[in-house]
Amino acid sequence: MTIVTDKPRLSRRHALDLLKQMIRIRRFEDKCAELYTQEKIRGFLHLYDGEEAIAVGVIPVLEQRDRVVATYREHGHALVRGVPMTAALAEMYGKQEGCSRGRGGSMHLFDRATNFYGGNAIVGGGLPLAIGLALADHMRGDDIVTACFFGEGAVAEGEFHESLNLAALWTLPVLFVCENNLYAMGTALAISESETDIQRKAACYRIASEAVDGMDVVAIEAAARRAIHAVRESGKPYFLECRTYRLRAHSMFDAQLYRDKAEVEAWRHKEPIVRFKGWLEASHMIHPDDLARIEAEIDAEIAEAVTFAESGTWEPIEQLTRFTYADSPARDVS
Amino acid sequence: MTAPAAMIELTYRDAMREAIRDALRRDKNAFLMGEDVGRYGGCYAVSKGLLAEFGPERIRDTPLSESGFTGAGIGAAMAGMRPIVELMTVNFSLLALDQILNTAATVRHMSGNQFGVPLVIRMATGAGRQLAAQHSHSLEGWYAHIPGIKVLAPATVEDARGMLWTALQDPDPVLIFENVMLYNMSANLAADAGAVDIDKAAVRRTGRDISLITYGGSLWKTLEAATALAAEGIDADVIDLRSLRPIDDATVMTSVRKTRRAVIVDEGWRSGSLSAEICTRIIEQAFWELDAPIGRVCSEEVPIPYPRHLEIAAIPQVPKIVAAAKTVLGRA
Amino acid sequence: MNEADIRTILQEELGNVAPEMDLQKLDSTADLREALDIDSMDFLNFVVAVHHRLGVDIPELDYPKLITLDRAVTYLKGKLEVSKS
Amino acid sequence: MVEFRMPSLGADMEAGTLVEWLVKPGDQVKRGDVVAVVETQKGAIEIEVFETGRIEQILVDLNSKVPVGTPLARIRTGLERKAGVAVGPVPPPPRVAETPARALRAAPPPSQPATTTPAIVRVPGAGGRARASPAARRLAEMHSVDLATITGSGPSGAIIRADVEYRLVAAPASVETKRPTGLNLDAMRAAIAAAMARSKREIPHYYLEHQVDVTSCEQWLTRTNASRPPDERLLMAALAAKSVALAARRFTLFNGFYNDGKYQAASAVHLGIAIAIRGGGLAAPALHDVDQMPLDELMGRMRDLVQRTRAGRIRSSEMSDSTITVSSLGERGVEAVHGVIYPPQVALVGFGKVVARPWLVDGAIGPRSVVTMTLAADHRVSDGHAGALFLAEIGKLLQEPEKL
Repeated sequence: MTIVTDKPRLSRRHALDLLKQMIRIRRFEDKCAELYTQEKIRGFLHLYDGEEAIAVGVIPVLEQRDRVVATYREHGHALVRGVPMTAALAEMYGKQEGCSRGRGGSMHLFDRATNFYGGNAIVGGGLPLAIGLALADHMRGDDIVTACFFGEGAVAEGEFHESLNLAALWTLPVLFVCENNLYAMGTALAISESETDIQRKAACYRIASEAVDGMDVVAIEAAARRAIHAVRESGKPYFLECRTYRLRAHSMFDAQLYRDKAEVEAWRHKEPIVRFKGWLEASHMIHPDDLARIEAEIDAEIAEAVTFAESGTWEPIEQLTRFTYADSPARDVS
Repeated sequence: MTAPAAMIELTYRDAMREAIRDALRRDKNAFLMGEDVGRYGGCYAVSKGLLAEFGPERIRDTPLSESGFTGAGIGAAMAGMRPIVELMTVNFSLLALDQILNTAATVRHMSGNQFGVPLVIRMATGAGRQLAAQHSHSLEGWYAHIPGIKVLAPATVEDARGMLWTALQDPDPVLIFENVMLYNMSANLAADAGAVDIDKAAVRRTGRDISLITYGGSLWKTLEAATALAAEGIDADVIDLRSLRPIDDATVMTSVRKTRRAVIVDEGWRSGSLSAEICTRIIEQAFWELDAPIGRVCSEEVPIPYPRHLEIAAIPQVPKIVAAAKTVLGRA
Repeated sequence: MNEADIRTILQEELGNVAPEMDLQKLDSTADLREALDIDSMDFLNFVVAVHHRLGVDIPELDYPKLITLDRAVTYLKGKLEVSKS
Repeated sequence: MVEFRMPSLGADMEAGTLVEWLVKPGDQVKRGDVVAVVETQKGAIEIEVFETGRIEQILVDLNSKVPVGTPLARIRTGLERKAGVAVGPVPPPPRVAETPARALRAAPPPSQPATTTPAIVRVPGAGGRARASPAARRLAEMHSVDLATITGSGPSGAIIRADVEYRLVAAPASVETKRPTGLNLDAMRAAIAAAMARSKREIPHYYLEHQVDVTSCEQWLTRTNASRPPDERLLMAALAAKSVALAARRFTLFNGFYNDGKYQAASAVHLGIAIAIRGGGLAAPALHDVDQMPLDELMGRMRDLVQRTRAGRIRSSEMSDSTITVSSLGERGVEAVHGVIYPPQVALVGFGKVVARPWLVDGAIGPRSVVTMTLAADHRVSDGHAGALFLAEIGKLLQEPEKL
């Protein structure tokens, strides 16, 4: 745990909030796994266990007007950004009360109110989108930062290189956040990238970059403050590589043949909640009843979300073609 | 009776340039983005001179990153801009197909109507310049297959001038296909000609004996064929689809019900083509009025060859259209 | 659709219903049932055919208005005008 | 007590084989513990438990393949479920069988229009032009048949090839000569003569007569036809035919064949319909299983039969297998017809014309529509008493037309 001295503001209240945000994501993902085994959630489900520190460290530093683009592993980002847990879970049930009307599911959470431009199921697909959002703000001279989250797997896509180049070439206010969890589904980083020090790739496009210990929420937050400040001031893109690890399988139906259990066990002791809680206890900033209170509040919120999703309704078949176009009528199943 | 507007002569290329200039003047959120649109003046010289008038921010040259800058166009549109992305030709649009299909066409429906993409993408299409297989595709039919976007094929100077502004007002993505053989075509146009509709087909010639249904670059060959047929006493209706998605079924069926015979001219390859879709719609909606099987004139199912005589043999031509019409009329 | 057209259609349909008879000699004022030896089954088939050919509805109450060729033509001409206006 | 079930790990996972238990009865477990390993098509996957408590009982032994949802063990939780809410089953979507996506391929839900294939637009032929299929048109052209003279039996009244074929069979010669050469009346006359002679020679006929009040039939017909287009309207002849068929099913002595000195009751009721052909000629083609035929269908078939018989287009198969025949002289005939049985049948029911008669109803005289029904039957097979009951049954059936 690197204690960054220039961090005056780690008050007890702020520390507990960081811890609560991370536990909130962990327990929500846990409930999603349970609901998946009971066939309440279908399709693909990609959980964020072990990477919570990144979303919790970066997203709160953004302003309300800023924009967020994420991937299919976006439950944590959505929750921290402010998408209601009720709407997110209802979306995974496929209910029309979901944040995307039940039409997107776990991989496609969208929320206009919080400028959350979705999960995207195409690896690397979100990067050009983020470039465009930032291009609009750049052309209008608006003081808005677009944060674009992606995994190290996206680095192998052409769109990654095209997007970094455009961002640098056109001076676009984009914060690239690479969540390097060492595995692109079943392909370890070492067997997919010639240069595995991901943040060095940004240098080819003259983009400022740094790598951060993705398991240290305090370090992430500090880096995020620096990065976002730099982007806002310079209007230039910034590249943050957060080195983390994925504790659960890539998705629910994955025998994890590509890594061994000992490696996963080793990371369980270094994951962000265990580390931050341990550090808080060592520095007497947390009392046992704090934890109990936090967990009780989170469990209540999860219970409310489950009830909301359970009682949600199916979108009528007559609405099938609606919103294919802006003005397509409701009843037009041709 | 006010005096008729002064007529000017301009080429299809000039008309499209005027459309872009007009759009950028009227809407500050509008801007053009694509490979070589700025300093080079546009691969087909459509945007020549615009850089000087509007500057590099709004006439934006891009790296050769079709997926990147098309995605950027989508993002900018979602954030309130009105981008015109030029993909140079349909051949290079294949690299941007994922952004067009999986984001542009899909996001409104998938996001439960929270985000729309008011974007226009222009690209050249078609063969005829001996550019060989990789640079001579006609893939309008692929894009016309996708719900969530609209697809246009301006065949006349008037449409080249008028479709862009209407497309830019559309809250959903609109693709405009410009056949490479049309850029040099010139015609008279009212000096104050402006926006036109983008969802109706046009009857370019009226006749009772047979309906010749086509779009884009093939329109002029079809009209020439109709003239040749007239000389042999065969009077043809010529339908210019103008919009390939949605297709204006009403105008097509009205014509077919009148003539009872149809030939469709489509530069795409026959299998699974736009002409196949139109054939099926005629059978579904006007079967009882047909007096003969529907004819089709499409490109031969081969990669378009380089040598001129083979390229001519590969794509629809006037004699083929005339022959197809006579076969349908039982007078081959 | 003028009177002559209606008359030819009626004669053709009567030909279908009573193929054995020779319609050229049919007296247009005679009671069809007598002249062509038509029973209720034939008459219904005749009404069905006229209904399809001219697209007009012929309620049972109007059957007496079709008893002779002339009256049938006048009746149907009136019906067609009504449905067109 | 809570059941730990085989979890679903993917939409395409139907079952799993339990290859290893990592706990045993009595072990304490908490939410998130890995308690077993399941073999799937993707390899061995560790299974976690979402309950906290003590393993009470293992329900499935190793290496048994069990479907998703099968209880694997029982866990005694003891305390109220901490985190979870009693997660009731999600009520299945009203119309969506499985996940919404798959449902689209399932049968369209009832509330949706039956099919989504675009209905072929029924546009009346433009400009009065007959609507005919290409096949019909080509055949008509080959034989210079005027399509306008044919009523189509295809979809929405369109003329199909079969319609043209019928027309050709009926009048292959040019249209002017109205005499259907397909119908050789002289030959027909000879055949009738032979049949009638044989009938009179061999069959000891007895005759019965019965007057029936058919006013309720007339009123029911008027009411029913008022709201129907011509091609769905019904006639008295249909009611008569159906009532005879229903009665014939019960009175088996009148529905069968007499051959080689013995009677064989028929298992079905194929009703012969006697149709007079103008200019002399008679045919009595059969309609099969009239006793089970709905009235509307019976009427349609009778109309078709009359038209085809008149045009000489009767298939030989339709001529030979009637089990009983009904003969009606129609409106302009006489009150009663005493017919001659068609061998090898054993009965013929006749209907005279409907006439208005003074009639005693509930003690008061009033005008009623009456028809005289007659029975000609084969005395070798049945007697007058049975014949009377048979006729009475028909009369009774005709009092409740709506039940026919």
